Formats: sequence, C-alpha cells, structure tokens
Amino acid sequence: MAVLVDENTRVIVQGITGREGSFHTKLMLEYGTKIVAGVTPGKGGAVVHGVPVYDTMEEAVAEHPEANASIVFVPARFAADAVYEAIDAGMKVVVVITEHIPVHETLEFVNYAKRKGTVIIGPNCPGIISPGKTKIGIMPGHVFAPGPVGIVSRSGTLTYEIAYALTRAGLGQTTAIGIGGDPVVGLTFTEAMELFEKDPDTKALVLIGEIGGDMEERAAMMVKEGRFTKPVVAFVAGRTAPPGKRMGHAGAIIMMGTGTYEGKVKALEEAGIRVARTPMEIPKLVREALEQK
Amino acid sequence: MAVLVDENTRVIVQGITGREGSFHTKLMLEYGTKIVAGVTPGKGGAVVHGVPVYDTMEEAVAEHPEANASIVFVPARFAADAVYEAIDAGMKVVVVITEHIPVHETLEFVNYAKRKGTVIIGPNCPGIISPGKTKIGIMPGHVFAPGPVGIVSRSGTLTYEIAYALTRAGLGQTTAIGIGGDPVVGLTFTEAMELFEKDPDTKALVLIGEIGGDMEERAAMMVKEGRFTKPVVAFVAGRTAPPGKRMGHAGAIIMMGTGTYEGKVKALEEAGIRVARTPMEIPKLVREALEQK
Amino acid sequence: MKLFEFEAKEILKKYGVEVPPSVLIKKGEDPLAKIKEAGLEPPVVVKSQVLVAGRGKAGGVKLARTLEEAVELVNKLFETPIKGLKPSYILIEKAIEHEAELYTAIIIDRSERKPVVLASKYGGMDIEEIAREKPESIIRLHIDPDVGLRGYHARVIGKKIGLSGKALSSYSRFLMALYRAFMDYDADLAESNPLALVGDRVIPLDARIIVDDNALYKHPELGERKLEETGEYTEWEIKARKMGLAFVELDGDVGIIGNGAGLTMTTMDLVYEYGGKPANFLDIGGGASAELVKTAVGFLFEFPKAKKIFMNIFGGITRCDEVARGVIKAIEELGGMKKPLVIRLSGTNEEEGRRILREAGIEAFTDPIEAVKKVVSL
Amino acid sequence: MKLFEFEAKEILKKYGVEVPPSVLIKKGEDPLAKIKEAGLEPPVVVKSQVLVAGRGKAGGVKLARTLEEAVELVNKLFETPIKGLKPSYILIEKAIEHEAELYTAIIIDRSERKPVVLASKYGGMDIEEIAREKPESIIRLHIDPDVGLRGYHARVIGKKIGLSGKALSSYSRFLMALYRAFMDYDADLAESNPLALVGDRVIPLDARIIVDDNALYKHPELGERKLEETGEYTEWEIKARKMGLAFVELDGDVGIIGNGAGLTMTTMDLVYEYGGKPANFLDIGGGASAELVKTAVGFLFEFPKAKKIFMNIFGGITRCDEVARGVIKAIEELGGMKKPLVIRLSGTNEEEGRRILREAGIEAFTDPIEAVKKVVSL
Repeated sequence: MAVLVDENTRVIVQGITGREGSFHTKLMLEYGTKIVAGVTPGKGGAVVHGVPVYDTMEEAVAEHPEANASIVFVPARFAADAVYEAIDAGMKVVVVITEHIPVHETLEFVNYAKRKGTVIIGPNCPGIISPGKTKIGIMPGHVFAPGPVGIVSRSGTLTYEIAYALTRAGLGQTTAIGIGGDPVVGLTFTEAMELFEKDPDTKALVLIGEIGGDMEERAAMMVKEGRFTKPVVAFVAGRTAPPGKRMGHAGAIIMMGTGTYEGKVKALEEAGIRVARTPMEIPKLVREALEQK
Repeated sequence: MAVLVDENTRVIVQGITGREGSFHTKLMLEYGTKIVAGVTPGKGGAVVHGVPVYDTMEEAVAEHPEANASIVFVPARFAADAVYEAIDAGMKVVVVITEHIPVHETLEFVNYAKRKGTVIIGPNCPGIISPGKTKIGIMPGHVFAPGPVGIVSRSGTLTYEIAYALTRAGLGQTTAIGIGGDPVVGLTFTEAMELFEKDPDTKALVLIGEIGGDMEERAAMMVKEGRFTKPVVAFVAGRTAPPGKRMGHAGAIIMMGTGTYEGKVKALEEAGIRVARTPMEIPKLVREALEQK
Repeated sequence: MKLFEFEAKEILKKYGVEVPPSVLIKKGEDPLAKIKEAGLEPPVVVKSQVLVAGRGKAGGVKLARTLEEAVELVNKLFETPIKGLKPSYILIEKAIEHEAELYTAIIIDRSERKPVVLASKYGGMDIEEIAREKPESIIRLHIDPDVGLRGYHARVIGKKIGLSGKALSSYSRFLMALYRAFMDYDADLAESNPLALVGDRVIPLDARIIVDDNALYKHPELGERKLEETGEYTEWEIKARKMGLAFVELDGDVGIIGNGAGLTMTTMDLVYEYGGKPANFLDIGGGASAELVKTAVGFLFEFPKAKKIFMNIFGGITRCDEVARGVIKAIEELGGMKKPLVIRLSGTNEEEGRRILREAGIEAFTDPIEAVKKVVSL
Repeated sequence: MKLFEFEAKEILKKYGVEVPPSVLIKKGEDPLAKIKEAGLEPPVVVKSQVLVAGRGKAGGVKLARTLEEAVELVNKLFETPIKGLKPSYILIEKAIEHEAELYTAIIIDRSERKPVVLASKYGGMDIEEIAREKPESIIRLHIDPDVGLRGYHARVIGKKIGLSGKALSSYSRFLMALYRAFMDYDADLAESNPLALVGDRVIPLDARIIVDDNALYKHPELGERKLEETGEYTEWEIKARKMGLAFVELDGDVGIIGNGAGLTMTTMDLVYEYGGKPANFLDIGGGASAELVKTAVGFLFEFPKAKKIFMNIFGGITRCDEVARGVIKAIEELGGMKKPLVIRLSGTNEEEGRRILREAGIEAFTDPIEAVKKVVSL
C-alpha cells in the first residue's frame, strides 16, 4: 500500500514539451511511472519520449480515460489555468511543480479543488513518490526505497537527504510527499497525516517542517487529540533563521512573532512527538519508535 | 400542508425601513405573517410596526434564532448584497421583491444559493403565499383562500386575477408562488413542481407562463417523463406579442426564435397538459381535472 | 443598451484583441482627410453605424476599392436610412482577406442560469441560420460562475471549431477578451460574427455588445444612448419612454392599458381572441397612482393608432379607486373623453372605483370577457 | 513589493476612500511652494516615506504647527535616515482631529487558505501589541474566495468594533475599498493603522499595501522599486539579488552555501549546533549549473563577513560533478582559493564530483556532521 499514488496511477504531464517537463518525463518514465499522455496547448500531435501530446486535457482524457493524476510543469503565468483544467478533467491528484504562482491564484484553485474533491500537491513542490511503485515529481528516485516509513515535508533537498539516510539505514518508505514551500499549498501536513493514518503499511511518520506558518503546530494538535496514532519523528528547519527574513522559500518566514522554531518544537514535543536536532538523528529515532511500537 | 412556507415560518424583512418595506410589513402582519425582525444597515434600534430593526442579519438572527425566511425590499444596487447576507445567515427561503437587479448579479447569487441550499424566489416577483397560513410577498391576501390547488406563476397581477377566479369558484390554494419576471430567477417552474409533487394537500397545479425562455417547455418535459404526476392546467400569456419586443417583463421576450407561444403550448399539450385560452377558463379546467383524478 | 460596432471593437482592442485598422467618421467630418490621416489604404469596408439587426442585408456595409469610392460611399451611407434610421457615424475599416469566417458569442442561458459560449466554424450568417443549416456545428459551453471562463475552456472550444497550433492560441486570447468584455460590461450578449481566420490569427470583422440596462449605472463612461439613435423604438415608443410609460406599439386599433406585464399581455390576447387587434401594450405596473393612470390614458388619447381604449385592471396592490380617479382626471384635465373607453375594474376597492366612474357616467365591467366583447364591438 | 504610504493612499482614494488632504514632496523640490500650491493649512503632519516598519518610533513622523516648521521638518527628514535609509519622498498631510483610532487589515490566512480581515477598535499600535494587550478586541473574519468580501461582511465587522449609524456605512465603504485594493493588486497585506474615526466617518491616517512579488507582472503601472529604496536589504543582499542569488546576510563568520531552502537552513542550524555562527544563507536551488555555483562561491569569496565557507550539497536533481566543476571554476577564474572552503558532497554523481575536487586538492566530506565540525574548528 501507499498513499494517494501507486502502481495503478496513470499520469498526464501538463507542460510536457517544455524543458523541465520533457526532462522529468524522461526521468519519471525511467523510474517506472505510468505516464499516459502529455498536454501542451498548440503542440497537439507531438510525441515526447514516446508519450503522445494533446492540446487540451479534455482530449487527453478522452483518449486515455484511465488517467487519474497530473503533474504541472507549466510556467507560473499559465499554471493556475492548467490546474483548473486538470481538476475539471477529473484528476484525483494534481502535483504542481511550478514556483512563483501568485498566491491569490493558488488560494482560488486550492479552494476550488477542495470543493471538487481533487488533491493538490504543491505548488512549488518536489512532488510525491511511492518508492518502487511510482514517482510523480522531480525528486531523485534512487535515494528512496520501499518500506514502512511515511514522509511528509515542506522542503525538497532536505527530504532527499533524510530519505537517503533512512534508506541507507534500511528504513524504506511507503510514500514521501513534498507539500511545497509556498505560504499557501494544497495538501497540508494534517491532510497528509489523515491519509497516512489510514494506510496500514505506514508504521511511522517523518514530518519535515520549517519555520513560518502553523502547519507543524496543527500537526502536533492532531497527534495530541489522538487523530493521528502512529509514531511521529519530526525535524524543523530554520532554528537559527532571524525573524522577518525570507529564507529561500516564500513560506519560510517568521512574521508577527508566529511560526518560530521554538513555538513549533514546543507544540510538537508537548504532543509527545520526538523532534530531531539534526537530520542525521532521524533514522535512529525512527527505528526506536518502530521498535517501541 | 403547503410548500416552502407556512404558519411556522418566521420572517425577517430586509429593507424594512424603506417605503415599500414598511408598507408591506404592515400588510403582511395584518395577514398574519410572523415577522420577527427587520434589517436596515445604519438603522439598528428602530422599530417598524412593532418589529425590531437591526443593522445586520447576523444580529437579527442572534436575537431571533427561529427566523428561517427573509423578504428583500432593498434597492437594486444593494439587493444582491442583502441576498448574500440572507443566505449566509442561514435563511431557507429568500423572497426577492426588488426589480432591476443586474442579471449578472442574479446569476451569481442564484448559483451561490443553490450551493448553500437556500431557495431564492424572484427577483422581481410578488412573493409566496400559503393562504390562511402566511404571506411573504406583496400580493393582495384577500384574493387567495386555502384549498387544494397549487399555483406557480411568472406573472404578478395575472396570478391575482386567476387566484381570485379560483377562490370565487370555491377552489382554494395550498401555496401560490410568483417566481418573478426577470430572465434569470431563483426558483424555476420545475423546481417548484418538485415541491408541489411532494405536498400531499396539493391536488392540482395551475402553471401561469409567459412567452420567452424555456421554463414552460421544461415543465412539460417533467410531466411527460412522469416526474410530476398531478393534474396540471396551464396558461401562457403573450400569444399575440410580436417577436423581439420586450413586453414589460425583461424575461418576456421572444429571441432567436425561441420562447414563442406556439412552441410552449405545443410542448405543454404534448405532455397532456390542458392549456387555457383565457384565464377565465381556468377554474373550470381545474375542477374537471380534480374530478377526473 | 446596444453598443455600436466601433464601441464594441474599442473595448475588445483595449483588452488586447487585434481589430482591423479603421477610422471613424462623424457626420459632418471630411472623410478623405480622416482616411488619409489614419493612413488607411484601400480596399476598405465602409460600414453604417446603426444598431438595428440585418444591417448588411439592408445595404449598410459596402466595399470600396479606391479612396474616391470610399468617400462617395460615406456620403451616400450618411443619407441612407437602415430600417428607417440614418447613421450618425460611419466606420471605415481596412478590408481583411481571410480564409474562413467563424462565429462566437457569449450569452446568458436563463434555464441553466449560467453564461454560455456559442461557437461555430460557420460564421457570417445569423446564429438562427447556423442553427437551421449547420446545427451540429454549434459548440455550447456553459461557464461556472464561480470559476469563470478560463484559457483552457477557450482552447477546448477553439479545437472544436477546427483550430489548432497558433490559430488556437490566438482564438483563445480573443475569447478570453470577449469574456472579459461580457463580464466587465455586465453584458447580455457579446458576439463577433464574422470572426475572421487570417493565417494563424483571428480578427473580429464585426462585434456586438449589449449591456444590461439595469447595470448601466456601473458604466458611466458609456454615456447615454439617445433613444432615437438605437433604432429599437418607434416615435411613439420614444415619447412614452420619456414619460415613464412601459409602452410597445403594435399594429391594431384597440388601445390597451393593463396593470402588470402578464395581465396586460393577456388583455392583448383576449382582444385578439374576440376578433379585435391591439394597437399597443401599456403596463401601468403595480400600485399605480391616479397621476400615472391619467398620464397613460392621456397618452392613448393622443396615440393615433388607438381608435378606442380598453383598460383592464385587476386591483391587487393597485387600488381601483385610485385608477378611477386617474381616469376622471384624464378626462377632465385633458379635454374630455376623446376616444371610446371600456374599463374593466376588479379587486381592491372595486366598489369605490366603480362608484367614482359611475358618477362620471362610465359603467365599468367586472368580467373581462364581457368588457372585451364590448370594446371589440365598438 | 511594499508600496509607499502615498502610493497605498492613492489607490484607496481611487477606490473612493476619503484620505487626508496632502502634498508629496520629492527630494529637491521646494516644500513651501508645493504646500501653498496644494492649499494646505497647518497644523500638518510631515511623514518620511520609507518602507521600513516602526517609522513613527524612529522619528519619521512629525507634527508641524506652522508652515515654517513644516518646511524645516521636511528638510530635516530628508536628511534623517530611518533604520539606515534616507527618504526620497516626504508626504505632508493635513492633521486630522479624531475621536478614536481603529485598526483594519486584510491578510492571507495560510492555514485556512482564505483571506482574513483583522479589525480592532484599538488602532495606533502594532497588531502584535494589540494581540498582546487587547487580544479580545481583535475581530477576525475569513473571506470565502467564491463570494468575496461583501458590504454586509464589512458592516458586521464595523459593528463589532463599535461603529453604528453613518460611521458604520463609512467604515463599510472603506473596508470594501481596502478589499478591492487587496484583490486588484494581488496583495499579501492591505492595512490601515491608525484608521481615524472623525465624527460619522473614517479616514485612514496611515495605509500599507504589500504586493505579491510573483504577481508584479500584472501591475506594470507600479513600476520597479529599486532594491535600495526598500530598506529591506543590506548592501550585500542587494548585490546578491542583482546577481540572481538567494542570499540573506547574517551576523556570524561561516559562509554557507546549500542547495534547497530547507537544506540550507538546516546547514545553518548545524553550524550553530556545533558552535559556529553562519555569516549568511545562500541557496543555489535545484539543478544548479557549474556557472551558478561559480557565482555563488565567488560571491562568498568577496563577502567580507564570511571568513570561511561551508558548502553543503545533497545531489538530487543537482549533480555533484556539476557543483564540483563550479567550485574549480571559481578558484581558477576568480583568483584562487581566497578563503578556507569545506565541502560536503553527497548524492547524484557524488563519486565524479569528489574525483574532480580531489584533483584540485580538495577533499570533500560525505557526512555533513564531520564537515560541520571541520569548518567550525578552522
């Protein structure tokens, strides 16, 4: 088992003819992801790495009705449109890689997706991978391996680092989700946790947070209230980041005194969650958690 | 029984301090309508015909949580806002008397109401009456009487005329709904018919149509398909109106060859509905229909 | 309110649509100077700016192959009434060679209560004609008011009317601009027909926008359209509108006054049913004052087509006594009973109304059918 | 992008909000002439137009009781740096007597994924202060993106901060305008603090709008804000931005380069954990080219606070060999290894990267902890 995506997921790549879209289509195909179609307006009829390209999602879905997820590589100015198109074409999961989407547009499509029952991952995210089954994203596939650990993360590279450490420690993953570094994202920590709670194969969860916002606090509340019952190991990046400064991610900023490292760690620890001081401690803490269980 | 509103309906009058709002509040109270509050922004604290006035629906509902319907007398420029306020305050039925609301605004609030489960009657309508129980509208109460006939109508005065004829013929009404003369209205013929179908006390339905649009055709289809099973007597105003001319109601206009009298009558008759040539025939046709049943 | 073609095109241009190079000639201006100033080269299309439908067929659109011909046509069109109406403006446009003529409009679908895009690969004829001759070519797409029309909707439609590649992108941009015009201007209709396909782009050869009259207050920049300019109203309809009356001129001889649109239409129908022909529709609405009734009756006294008058009132909010007083006022103040007047009065304060009329020697009917028979027989 | 107070007020004015009568003085203009031309009578408030927070406390806002005093203050404020920044504009406003100071802002609630209105009857202090001292006074109302903020929402909020009658209507119009600004300008924040209550109307004494940088392309009319004008960035941050580097200046002495924001922040945290202090945050992002790596390393070679450099790379999409080549380029092309450089290299093409570095005499670490210990010990 895995959450959201697995070997049965059939993927459409939106913006497949662009540089990024084409490059990662190749990598995803190599990983084993079942990509059934691509969409780029005005490029209908082309073929990219063996994948047929259509002008619209409507046409792509008409030809490939089995498609149930899409990944968006469309430039920021047109990305919201692509997301709406994917939602209306009935995609269950839409992974938005694109960064620099205006936050007002993200607000709109995230609310719309919720109403339509579509899960949005991102924007500005590395995507989702269920190791050994499918990879819908830009993460390096080789650092992941199948196993019992779920990962949900606001950070890209840090996730790879931690996943690699877990993998080398013999702790593979059910699914790893990079939810994205923007202030407003589709799938949140708590929503991801609801999915991992229901997945019988996930035995423990690694939560990789950052300063800014209150998603970590909400995750802690969920554990505290017993709505998430599996062992959680957390890490929060940005302990030493000064307030008011944007640290790379638009979302990683301490504002009006909220979203501090201390506040997050306090909330997590009060909920009984182990918080690692460094990413390298995580495999050990996960193993302990699994053994205690 | 009755549809949508009855003696248990508790009404808030929006725009109660205006000339029309105040006048019809008096008439409705005289009829026996249970008006619990009025709302006019900036006039909170006033009292109109014994009814307390609030600045916002939120306050009115806080003081009168039993309120479940509202009637809107607010001027066209502010009417859409009042309708949204009523929907968000949890009103189940909102009667919009106001005319000249821009149709784009009506589109918006009608779609919003649908999503929220609120029934909008109107705009540009006389309202709804369940004779002997309650009157939420501007119709003359004395022409109606309790009885077994449902009425749904696109026209105001014509409804009074026909109701009066029915009443004098001893055929009282369960509920009469004036759905309004605008091109786009909240409650449609078919939606009203769904309600009358479920009301055990309604034994026959009088449908008062007009040229323009295709609501009569849709009503006919509903009968034809067996989704409405009670006897229906119809009248369609505007047999002799020339195409392309707006006959008073913005909705009553034949455009692009659709919405003609002939088309409507043909559809109705093909569905087995009796169509009266004059309003005066209606009581006779209703009586026949009731007796055949 | 209908916008002129040049106004509709200005709006589309503002929203980034490529429109044919053009120059607008106001009555009294020097066409040659203006054409030269604008740098327009023939061939050009000379178009009478009137708001009536069927302008082309009525001779309001002409091709000019030389400047001289263009000037001649301008002068001629200023003097050519289209359905009774001479233009105040002539639009001269560069003639655009094109491969195909498409149709695209956005209107409001009343029943679905959503805007709907209508498009066809067969433009250049009326939508009614397309619906008759190529019904399968008409693409309909409803717009969810919460989402709006988005680029991908426009592309889906464009594909279905046969466009691809860059032409598809051009069409998509055009349709988004048309939608923006439709929304920003609270339009009942925004249309381009024909919409020309020129290589890999689309260019509207004609454009129509009708703004919802109820929303005009939001668009003070549109200014006032003189009723005389629109070609929608007859002389007497214009008079009536200026007096605040809801009046439509018809072809018969029985003047009609009713209260409420449905009842007034029904009164017309009854007159027909019993062998008469209505001269007009005149709705005094709900709760009319004696003053308004006086104005309405006085207006029909003057309206020459009405040889006799039938007034059909059902008193709901409208009070019969008030109506009766208005009738008396009209007779007393406007020089007597100028035409035969049959009145049916029923409903609120019926007795009092009837009494007032009786004192002035008028016997009002209760039954509309009897009243109709009477008026037709006169 | 933060807008200046006078820009934010112009937008609100355009949307129908009454703002204090004012005149804007650009550096070099004659204040007295401009004040007289604008017809402003003292008392006036003289306000330094800088984009840093806490302007008032830093002495950037002064009251003048006479014209002479106003002129003096203008000249003085042009020379007074606020948090290191001298203004290019001074705004002179009529001083407005008022009964109360309110607070109103619209921001985006990340977790609810909706805009939220924050309002309080206690304005004039920071929202943080209000939250600390009068937390119960803060009214929060989330806005459904499908519906938007409507007049009645504004009235509900107005009532809850104690307004009624005409003041309530005035506040409602103000808040609708603030919301329109928030939406039209893709704002992260639109705020007025203090918002003055003057009799039965409200007048914004200060106004702030922050436009989403990602949406700036939609607002070409806003023009470019020079990085130097904003007061948000240090000299070295401005240099870095101009080179396309995501760089934040800090107070320590260990220069940091990482790939990915989370990993780079974590690298900082690790340096702290092992007793060092980072001099900066520098994220080269995903899939960095050798050229970008060269630029980043070269930049830290120049950045004086960085006495030594720690480069922490986990190769995912980023290839370790490409990173190694960039480091070599920096050393070769920019004049040698100017500062001690500790590199941790792991992930994609790790071996090849390590080999390239080894050939240049650099031994890269695999374990980040060992690498951190090394760099801190230097």
